[in-house]
Amino acid sequence: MNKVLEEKQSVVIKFAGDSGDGMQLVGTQFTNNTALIGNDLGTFPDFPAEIRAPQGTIPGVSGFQIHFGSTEIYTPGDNCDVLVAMNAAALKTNLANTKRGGILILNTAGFDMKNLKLSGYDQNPLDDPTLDESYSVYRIDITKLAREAIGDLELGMRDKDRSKNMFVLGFIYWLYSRSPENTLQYIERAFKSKEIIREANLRVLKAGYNYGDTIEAFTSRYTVKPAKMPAGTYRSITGNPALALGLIAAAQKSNLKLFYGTYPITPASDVLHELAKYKNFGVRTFQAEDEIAGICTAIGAAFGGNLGVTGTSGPGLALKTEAMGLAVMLELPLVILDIQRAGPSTGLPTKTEQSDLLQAVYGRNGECPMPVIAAYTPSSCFEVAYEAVKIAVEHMTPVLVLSDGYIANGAEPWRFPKAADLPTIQSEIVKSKENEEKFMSYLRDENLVRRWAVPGTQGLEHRIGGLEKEDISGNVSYDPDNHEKMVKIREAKVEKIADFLPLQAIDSGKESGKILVLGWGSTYGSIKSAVTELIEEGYDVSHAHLTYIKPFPKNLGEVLDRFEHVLIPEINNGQLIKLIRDRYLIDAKGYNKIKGTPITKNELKQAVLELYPK
Amino acid sequence: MNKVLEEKQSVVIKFAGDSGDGMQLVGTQFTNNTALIGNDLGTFPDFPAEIRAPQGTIPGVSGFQIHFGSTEIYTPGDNCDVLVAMNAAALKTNLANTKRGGILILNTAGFDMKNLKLSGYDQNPLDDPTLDESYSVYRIDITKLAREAIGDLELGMRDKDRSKNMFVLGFIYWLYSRSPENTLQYIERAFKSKEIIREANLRVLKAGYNYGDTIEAFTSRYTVKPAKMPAGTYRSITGNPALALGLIAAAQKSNLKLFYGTYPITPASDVLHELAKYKNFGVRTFQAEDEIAGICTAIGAAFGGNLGVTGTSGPGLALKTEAMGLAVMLELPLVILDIQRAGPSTGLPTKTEQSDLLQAVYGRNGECPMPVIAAYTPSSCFEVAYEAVKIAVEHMTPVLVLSDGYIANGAEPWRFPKAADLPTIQSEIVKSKENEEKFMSYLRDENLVRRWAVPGTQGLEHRIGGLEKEDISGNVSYDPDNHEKMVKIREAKVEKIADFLPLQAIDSGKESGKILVLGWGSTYGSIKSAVTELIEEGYDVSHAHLTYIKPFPKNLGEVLDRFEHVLIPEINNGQLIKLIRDRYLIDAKGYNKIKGTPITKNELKQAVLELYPK
Amino acid sequence: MKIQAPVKKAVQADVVVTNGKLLPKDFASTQEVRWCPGCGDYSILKQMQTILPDIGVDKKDIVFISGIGCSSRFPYYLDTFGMHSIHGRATAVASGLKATRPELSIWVVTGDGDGLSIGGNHMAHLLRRNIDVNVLLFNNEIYGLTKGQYSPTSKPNSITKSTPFGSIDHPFEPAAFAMGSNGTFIARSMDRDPKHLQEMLKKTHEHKGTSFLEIYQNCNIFNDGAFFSYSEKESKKQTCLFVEQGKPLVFGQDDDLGIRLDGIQPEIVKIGEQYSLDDLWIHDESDAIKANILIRMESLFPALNLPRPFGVFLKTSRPTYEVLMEDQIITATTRYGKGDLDALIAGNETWTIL
Amino acid sequence: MKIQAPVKKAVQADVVVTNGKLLPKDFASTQEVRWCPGCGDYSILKQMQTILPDIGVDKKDIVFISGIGCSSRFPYYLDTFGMHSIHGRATAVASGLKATRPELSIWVVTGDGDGLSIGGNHMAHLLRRNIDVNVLLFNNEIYGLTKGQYSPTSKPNSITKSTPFGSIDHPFEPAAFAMGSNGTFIARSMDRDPKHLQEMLKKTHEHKGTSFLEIYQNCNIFNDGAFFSYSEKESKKQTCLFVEQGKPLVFGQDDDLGIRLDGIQPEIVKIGEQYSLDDLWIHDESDAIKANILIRMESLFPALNLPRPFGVFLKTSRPTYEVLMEDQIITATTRYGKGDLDALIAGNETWTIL
Ligand SMILES: Cc1ncc(C[n+]2csc(CCOP(=O)(O)OP(=O)(O)O)c2C)c(N)n1
Ligand SMILES: Cc1ncc(C[n+]2csc(CCOP(=O)(O)OP(=O)(O)O)c2C)c(N)n1
Ligand code: SF4
Ligand code: SF4
Ligand SMILES: [Mg+2]
Ligand SMILES: [Mg+2]
Repeated sequence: MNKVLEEKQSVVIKFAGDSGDGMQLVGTQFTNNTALIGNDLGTFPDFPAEIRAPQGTIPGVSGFQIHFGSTEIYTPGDNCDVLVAMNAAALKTNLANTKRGGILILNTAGFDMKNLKLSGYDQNPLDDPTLDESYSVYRIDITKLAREAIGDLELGMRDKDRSKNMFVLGFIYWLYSRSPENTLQYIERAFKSKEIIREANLRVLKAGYNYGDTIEAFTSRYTVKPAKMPAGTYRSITGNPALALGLIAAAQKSNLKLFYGTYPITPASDVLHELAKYKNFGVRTFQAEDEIAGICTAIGAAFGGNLGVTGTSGPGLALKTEAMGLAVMLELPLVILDIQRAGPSTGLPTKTEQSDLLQAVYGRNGECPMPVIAAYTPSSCFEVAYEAVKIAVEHMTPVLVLSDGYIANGAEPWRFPKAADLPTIQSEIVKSKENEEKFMSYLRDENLVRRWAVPGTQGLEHRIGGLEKEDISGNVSYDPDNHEKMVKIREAKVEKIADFLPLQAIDSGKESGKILVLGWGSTYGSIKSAVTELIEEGYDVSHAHLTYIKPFPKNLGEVLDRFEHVLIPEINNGQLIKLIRDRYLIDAKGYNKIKGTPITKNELKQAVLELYPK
Repeated sequence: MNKVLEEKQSVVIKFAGDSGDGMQLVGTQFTNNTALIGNDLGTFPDFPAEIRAPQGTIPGVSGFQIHFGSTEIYTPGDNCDVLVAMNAAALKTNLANTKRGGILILNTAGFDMKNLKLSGYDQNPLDDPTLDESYSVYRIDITKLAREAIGDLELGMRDKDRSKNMFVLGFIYWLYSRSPENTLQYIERAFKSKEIIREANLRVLKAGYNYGDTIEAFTSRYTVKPAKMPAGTYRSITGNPALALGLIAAAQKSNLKLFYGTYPITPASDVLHELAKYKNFGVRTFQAEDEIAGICTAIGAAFGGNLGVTGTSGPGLALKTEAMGLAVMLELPLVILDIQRAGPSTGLPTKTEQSDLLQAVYGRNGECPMPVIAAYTPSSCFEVAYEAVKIAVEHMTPVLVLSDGYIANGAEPWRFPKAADLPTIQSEIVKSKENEEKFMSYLRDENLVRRWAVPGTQGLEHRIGGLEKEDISGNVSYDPDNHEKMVKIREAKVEKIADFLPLQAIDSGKESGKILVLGWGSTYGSIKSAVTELIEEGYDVSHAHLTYIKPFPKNLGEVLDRFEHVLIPEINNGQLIKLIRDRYLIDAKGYNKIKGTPITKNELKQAVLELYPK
Repeated sequence: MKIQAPVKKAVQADVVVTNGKLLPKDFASTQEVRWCPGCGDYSILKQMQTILPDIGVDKKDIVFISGIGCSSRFPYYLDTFGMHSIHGRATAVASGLKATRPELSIWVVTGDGDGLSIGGNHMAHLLRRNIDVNVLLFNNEIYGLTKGQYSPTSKPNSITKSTPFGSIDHPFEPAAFAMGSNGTFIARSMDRDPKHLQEMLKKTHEHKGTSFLEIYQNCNIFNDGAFFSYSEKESKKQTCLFVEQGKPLVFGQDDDLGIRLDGIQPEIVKIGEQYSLDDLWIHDESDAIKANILIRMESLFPALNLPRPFGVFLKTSRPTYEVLMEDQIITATTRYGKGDLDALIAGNETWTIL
Repeated sequence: MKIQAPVKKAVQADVVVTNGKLLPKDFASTQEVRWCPGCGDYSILKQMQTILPDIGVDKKDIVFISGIGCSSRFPYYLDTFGMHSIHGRATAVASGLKATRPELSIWVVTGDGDGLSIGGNHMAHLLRRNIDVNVLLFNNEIYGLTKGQYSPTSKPNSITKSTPFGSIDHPFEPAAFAMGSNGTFIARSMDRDPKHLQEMLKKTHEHKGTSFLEIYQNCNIFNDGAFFSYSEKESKKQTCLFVEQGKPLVFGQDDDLGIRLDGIQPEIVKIGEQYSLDDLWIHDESDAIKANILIRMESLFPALNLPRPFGVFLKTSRPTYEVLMEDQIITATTRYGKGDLDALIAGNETWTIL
């Protein structure tokens, strides 16, 4: 323990290895540990499209990046301070993103001839002295050390080698002066009935930890103080479970049964996996035969007076569009989750993108307006899901929620709310007729909202469907004037929701000025970081982030008008920008990155500076 | 024959009756006759959503409007000069659109108590003297007269009554001084094997014709001189068959087999019905199990080196979106027809609308660009279908063609082209490798077009699919930079098509000025008529009509800039206008009618005048 | 929610009655029926309205869900809850409704196009899941609403709008399709036999699990007479085989013919001389192997000129999806207790910043 | 079209060879195979590459079309023409290709999710149309690619990612589904019996019409051992029944057991004493009734503990869709002459303005 203890404000670590190397588990455990000691943090897991891509190859590399600190953290970080590379391919893929002067921890066993060849190295980088010029390089035979720690256990070699990720974790715990307690507990829980495996993991974790103490190589250890975060109770959360929790919370607060009709698709499936656990919350999950059945079962559930929800990703959303039109016509509450991924078509299924926005807003036949709201951080998924239910139920409309692969899988600390503090949701299922002879199914209140009348209610028998409805009565109507009226009503009804939404606020920076960076969705953290730094550097830049995309907040036009320039960064080829330019006729500029990865803080700073008036 | 012969420049006749009354047949026959004598014309058939809506009711009314003249005709006419109403409901529905001073021909048998009640008349309008103040009313017991003409034939009463539409037709032929020859021939053909029915129809047609001569009531007959149309050979055509012919022509000219994979849906089914007739042109029609299979079979055919085409209407297009994305990724030629109808959802299936435009342009997951072109008159469907094939094949891309119910069913004279004069289509199926070791399936030429290599070609074995492709090789690639590159290439490739398209021209009016009316699709005729009249009245108005919506013509921005105001009339809630405002940042104004019916000339004139600078 | 109610007429108190006291006309909605005069759909509607008062379900608990097609207009004409959904998806909508509202009596009305062409997959999955929904498939062997294209049940070589040279698709046999999808109740009836249809509708209702009732329906506009040989007096006795549980398979002008099973091979026999009623194939709804022979025998042994079977072919029992779903909810709630939202939101690991 | 060819290496002349002279490795593409180590897909790929040189079709005329799933990566690994389409639609893509290019040998590779969940309808319609396409359904009773949700073939009560409390859906029996869709060729094999699989692949190829081959495939990551009782030495002889045309149904450790049909009722008998081989059920691929019993006997008679059948269950013949389509084209062309485009465009009634 005679090492120097150096304090850091924030650190970025990347764990990278083969998809079989267990790096995601290491990342998640380290994240939980980091959260528990009170750092702020952001994470970015990044895995291959194949279940087990070929060992040792570049496409087979699975990575987990975590950014944590004693200051506020908004992104998983642009570049790493520490790179753990379990094999040559992992080094090759990630070296460019490692800061000069950073730490490289390399598993020498992953740099044999086969690995070198598969990753396309002509020479072994372990032998490359220039590496040591730029980085602090630690060459450790992790595989061997792990094996040695459990040599006496009755385990096959494959199982033994599986535990090597724990060595890494133990060692990093040591390096950052952490107690491995939560992981020890996790191992106890996870391998309760598998004694030998449990023992192996425990031992290797400790071996990794002790390794730090015993070897001479490392001269420093680091510590990162807890962040000064608002007082409260926190947990760590990723986006998809947050969506699930938001839905369950909203169902409870609105006294509705939650029904989730869906079909598995990356990166949305985890919402199903999560919801399926909570049967004791009355959650009904229905794994349908396809996406169309997914949404149609949810519509059926909604007709029955339940909270019908469906979830998918881009290709699945494309399949749901016809039924989304039906939901618009039926004016039933329904929530549609779209966890975006890189398209078009099958595209890059495990990579992130924001390219379903226009499909969400416009991708239906006929004039078919539907509220669209977007989550922007992992924890915001909770609020946004909750808010979607509130809008759907209170305004009798399908609502589309956009998230993406980045926030779906990324983690952050979340000061979660108390159930009692959640906003109320006014869901009224009508129990009897008003003063009307026959039940008028398309009679509306002052907000253009019709009533929710469900089977089983005496006297309210009525029929709805996809043909144009007569105003008030809800009967089928082919009347031309009625059609125009109903098209306008449906649009007005959705626009009217803006009366109930918060006005658009400025997130960072002044209320007016030279440049407004207008974002939506998962770019939040990067924009926030970039703009905060630019402001600190003295630039006149502000940041506003849109949660409500349809309808736009009522004051959005005014907000935009207060700035000389508007920059819209998107992980697509320019989609929100089209809506903004059309609606407000301002010459907004886009910054677009379409690489399946988040926009980094530095890229954004660069983009702002390019637009900055000289 | 001692009646006055009055010459008219143009006339609008509306035939209206029960859906069982055969008004569509009367309309079509009269249209053909009108075409044959050389009038210019436009028609608008308008029928109920039900196959046989209840007899005598308002929703059961089926109408056919024809506008013909010795001058150029662009629309089916706003108001009728002559209304034929076979029953009370037909009168009730159409009276408001009949010109004061016009002629009403009323079948008195259709005004009995039952009919009056079903159509909601408290009093019999036949007995209303004020009717005669505003119109020349002819009360004829058509049912009885028809029966009398065939009293001796061995036919059931129902069959006898079916022939009464021929009485109307005969009478109108007489009124407009026409020879009924083509209809006589038609009857001979249509009932070749049904002697008695043939005889009945022939006799009743003649009875109607002779009726004009014998009764005293009509004091005038009318004649409309042939229009001064460009020299050439003409035929009458409606939009859907024109699409079919355009596709067949393009297939022949490009030496490709035409494959049409589709699922029936109003108003697109007639394209299938039409194509199915032409097996001796090698046309293969495939009635699939749904719209998804429709487009997927067409993609399969395209992969095999054929001209793959699919067709549908709005709800079906919604279902095809995922597969359209695949086609974009595969970069195979494919044509998708969308004959729009009123939405959202099932909407008003037999009514027209232009509300799929945004779905066509944006309604796919991911960044998924695809050319979109729009037909604007029945005969333009031929050119546009032909052009779509040319673009698809020459640029290796799916192309979306928009038409709508109005032009699909409307008729006009068409100076059809000679096959030899049609533009060439360069379709090259590659036969062997260039100087490349392995076939590089995503190698592109200077227009960013890849090669079409089809199964059965030695040495060109390759795999394509919906995952992101590596530039040039076409292998699956998860590389971030490659993805961005490919997204940009796909967009650039579609935009590059503009290099091969005509520049946007002004259709009527000056090249610059106060107001430009910018239209697309089936509003062509109305805009043309309205703008022509306004110009004659001394207004500074011009008309431009967009055929190419994605990509826009290269000079569109300049054209728009030359006008003080831009008015965009659409049969939707404003869709093209969104694309224009976004792209060119001009404050274009919309004129929107969403009643399932065409915009009329007078409505448009009104809209222009309201915008006209005072 | 404030409602601007434009209709200010006196409110009629909702009289609480059981359906037993209701009449068929109480199930008629105010919407005008809009099928072509003479369409077979009228009869089906009438039989439905006739049995509904007697099935022992409150009107308020009955729901009709349809897709798109002439047949799918059905829900508009019944004064129950109803949804006219989109083409082919009624089975999916009904699945979601039943899974959340197991106490409702849910009927799906679909056509040969709606239910077997675009909607074939949802139909198959509904059947295997055995959700307790009553499916009425109006089979007119044509697409009615879109004006006469052939359907997946149209006979080979059908001349229709889309096949002027005759169709080349081999048709589905709907009952065989339901069988292959592991359906638990499979039956057939026809529009023109009101008594039989009423009985089949009742049995369809009674079955717990997905009931699949194919109803031959005449489309007198686009496919007139497709089933006349089965529905019309002159030929019916020769061409139809009405099967009843526990009864021998008998048909023929004077009920003089029977069907015997020789091993797995059906044969027509004359009753009386060589064979008595006891020698005949005795219908057993619970026997899936026999049901399959019954369903497919006509197409597999075309040379035998076998009659077409009507009635309940198969009725077996298997737990329904919605019951299993409720069971899981109850079990989980018993085991873990009713979910505590605050605990759920907090998760397993929290920390507090003061 | 001008191509900017960046690859300037020497062009290897295309050697024209028939497949007879090709080797399995000539069918391997340059793409690295990316299934999990140990996945059953490897064996299927290997058997496919093994038989392809011998099926008498030029490599250039072979096309593999797949949907989405682990199984659907198959085409990438074969150096033939191929398309990795979208989820569930490979059967539809293949239909369009075969209808226009009947001379090609077209294979569809699909999974239990791809082919029976989202793609069930296209599968059923392909089967009834009898388009001559070879369907290989890799059944691993799980969704592999999406990391382990249950599929429509998963056993009841499966604990998977999406069903932590066990699945409640009753599964499809793929062969029965194909039967109900009027398939003409229905067979089953497994990844771990290379010889049998090769033979089945060849038979699949040989059949004219849609061939449906279900292949049990072990997903060692998410559903390991689902079929081990059939594939592993210890139990295989007891649990598997390999059927062969014209041969009696025999199984058992020492081929000592047989299956007899008593009427329509199967029973297991001991060969030797009471029953000889001649008394057993003799397999007849052309008998659809028997095929149906074979396919469903295990699930219908669970008490009998019957073995699971492998081999070709059904092989009947019916004209293929693409041949009927070509026939119509030829007939129409013969009757009306090859279409004259100018005449077509002009239509029946024209007029001329001078
Ligand atoms: C997505 C979609 N595709 C196609 C249609 C057009 N369509 C409406 S009903 C129908 C088929 C009707 O046939 P069937 O189900 O047999 O009902 P029937 O009219 O014969 O009772 C079709 C193709 C549609 N409404 N929606
Ligand atoms: C439209 C669409 N929905 C869902 C998915 C996600 N998805 C991909 S493969 C798959 C199922 C895979 O299961 P299976 O077909 O059995 O193939 P396996 O991976 O087991 O071989 C799913 C749900 C998708 N790619 N596209
Ligand atoms: S078209 Fe046929 S099925 Fe439809 S309503 Fe008319 S008769 Fe009935
Ligand atoms: S997940 Fe299963 S099916 Fe997919 S590659 Fe891995 S072992 Fe094979
Ligand atoms: Mg039908
Ligand atoms: Mg699978």
